[in-house]
Amino acid sequence: MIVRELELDLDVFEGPFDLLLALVLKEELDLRDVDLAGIVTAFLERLAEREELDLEACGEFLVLIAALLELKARALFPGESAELAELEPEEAAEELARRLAEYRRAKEAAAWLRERLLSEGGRFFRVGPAPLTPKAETPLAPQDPAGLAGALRLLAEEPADVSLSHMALRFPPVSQFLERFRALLTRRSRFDFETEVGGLTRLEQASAFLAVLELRRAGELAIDQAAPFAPIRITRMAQEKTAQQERTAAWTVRSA
Amino acid sequence: MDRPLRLIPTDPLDKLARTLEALLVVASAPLSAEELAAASEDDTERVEDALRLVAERFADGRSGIVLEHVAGGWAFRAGREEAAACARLFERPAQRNLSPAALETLAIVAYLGPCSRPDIARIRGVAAESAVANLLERGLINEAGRDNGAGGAVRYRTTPLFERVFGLESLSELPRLDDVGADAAEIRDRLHAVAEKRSA
Amino acid sequence: MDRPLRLIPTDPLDKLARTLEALLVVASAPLSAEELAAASEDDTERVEDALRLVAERFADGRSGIVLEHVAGGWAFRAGREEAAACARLFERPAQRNLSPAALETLAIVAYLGPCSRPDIARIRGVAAESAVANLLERGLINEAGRDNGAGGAVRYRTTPLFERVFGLESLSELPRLDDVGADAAEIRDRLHAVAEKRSA
Repeated sequence: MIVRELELDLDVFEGPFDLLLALVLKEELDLRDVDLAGIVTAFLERLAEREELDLEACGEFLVLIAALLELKARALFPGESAELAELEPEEAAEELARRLAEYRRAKEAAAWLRERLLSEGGRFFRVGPAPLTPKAETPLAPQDPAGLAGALRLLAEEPADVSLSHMALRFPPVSQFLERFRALLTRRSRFDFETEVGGLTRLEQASAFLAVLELRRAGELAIDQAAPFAPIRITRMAQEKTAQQERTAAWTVRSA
Repeated sequence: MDRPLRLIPTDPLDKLARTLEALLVVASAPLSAEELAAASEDDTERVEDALRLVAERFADGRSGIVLEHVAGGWAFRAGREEAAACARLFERPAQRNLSPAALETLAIVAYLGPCSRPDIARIRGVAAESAVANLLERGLINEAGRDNGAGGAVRYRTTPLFERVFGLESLSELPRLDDVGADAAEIRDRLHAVAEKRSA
Repeated sequence: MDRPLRLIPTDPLDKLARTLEALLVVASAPLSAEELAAASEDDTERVEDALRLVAERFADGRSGIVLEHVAGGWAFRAGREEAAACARLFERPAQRNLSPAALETLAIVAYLGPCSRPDIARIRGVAAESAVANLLERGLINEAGRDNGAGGAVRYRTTPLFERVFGLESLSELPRLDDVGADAAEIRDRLHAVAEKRSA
């Protein structure tokens, strides 16, 4: 299964995955309009048609879709990317472009080699020694034992850390908002979500909202909203103290 | 004073050509003109002249054997017309069925020079273990030290067999991939422009 | 009624002789007349006739290549007059250095005592097949039992030749590696720990 030949039928795009990638890279297609979940579904459907699991294709797909998700996330949070990653937006763009160009170059080179292999298929030659040749011996010059010690020392050397910073889209920890809202709810029985998160970045707001959902799941608060886009109202739920403390402990462990 | 040479009844260049034929038929890899000169105890220029004589003698069509310049040296191979018979002899040509993953990995190693498995994985976006093991087993790549000289990842480079299988005189015969390069520059510019717009 | 055959311009036996030349130049073992017949899709008798044609073409003296009939069948060899040149080709000067892969593998076996190929691969982070095969062929390591008695992987240890090449009276004369570990067990632990980090 060849991932880049995956046929897609999305609202804004119809054609092979490879073409979609090219259009996105050239910004002829706005990634914000592309339904990435649709691509995932198409891939899974194609995968299901096959009898066996194609790990190679899965790996390739995962990397491509992850790159697209990263790009889309950046597009959805404009102006904040600088705070999100250690890299400046220009550096991040540079890095992404470099990686994608390198990937495409490797594909081109592989295609050339494949053609070359086909055209050179008629060339046969002997690999290895001729049938009637005495076996050649190449004696080894005297060696220094220090070379052995040196080789082993190098093997024992700590490897340098590989930096993956350019890959990371940092989300503020949810736990930070859990604590903050719990503290708030001990002082007040209700508050408006928008008012509390007003000054924050959109990513922080997203994290804060996840915290609210989690506290609701734990039964610590109730959420209500009069209408779509109306203010979200948070209300403290009356609870037994011990149960709440237990859950608090559980959360601290899970979000650490 | 050249007298002693005149005692040799045959054309000396022809004699040298015969020696080269012998060397080429027993060699297990292409031999450079220098290696041929050293083994035949003659000078490189004369070896090159004699090689032309050998090439003529085995010109495609006249013989089933062909002399070719490949992988930085000279070697005999079977003529293309005899490919079908050779294929029957070998049943499964070991070097020919390369998977797309192996070809991509091979391309990266050939173009980027010595590079490590993590390098390859970074570019291909998938782990390179099995492709690398496959290429090593076929003798198309081999180890070439480690990253940073020290305890880094093992690097790989293509072998002379790679050049032979792909019929290349040397790696410099690989085509340039400029078109893609230009494309990349364009993409980079556009991404830069967007980045500036967004951070403004 | 034979008309169509007359359209073939070359002597078909000559064509078969060319095919045999090609097969013999790519073969790595002598080929019997039957094998040659199967590969050239012709019959054995005609192959034998064509072989006489090839033998003539490469008669000693005319070419540096000679067709020889040995136990297993037919093969090309170098002409006797070219024996000296061929000997020079094969008697390469002593190799000055071991490849980095071979040196690493040898260091592991020398310092850690008998170890198996999986062991070596785990520490080096790459497959050990070719490095081990190379050292075995050079006689620098040899087999020393198996992991966990019978069923396990073959273990290797260094040989007396290894000690001679490295100028050591015994393995206890290896340079100390106190900075890595006090004894083989400690060094092994350290190498495993680093290898794990490297592959992470």
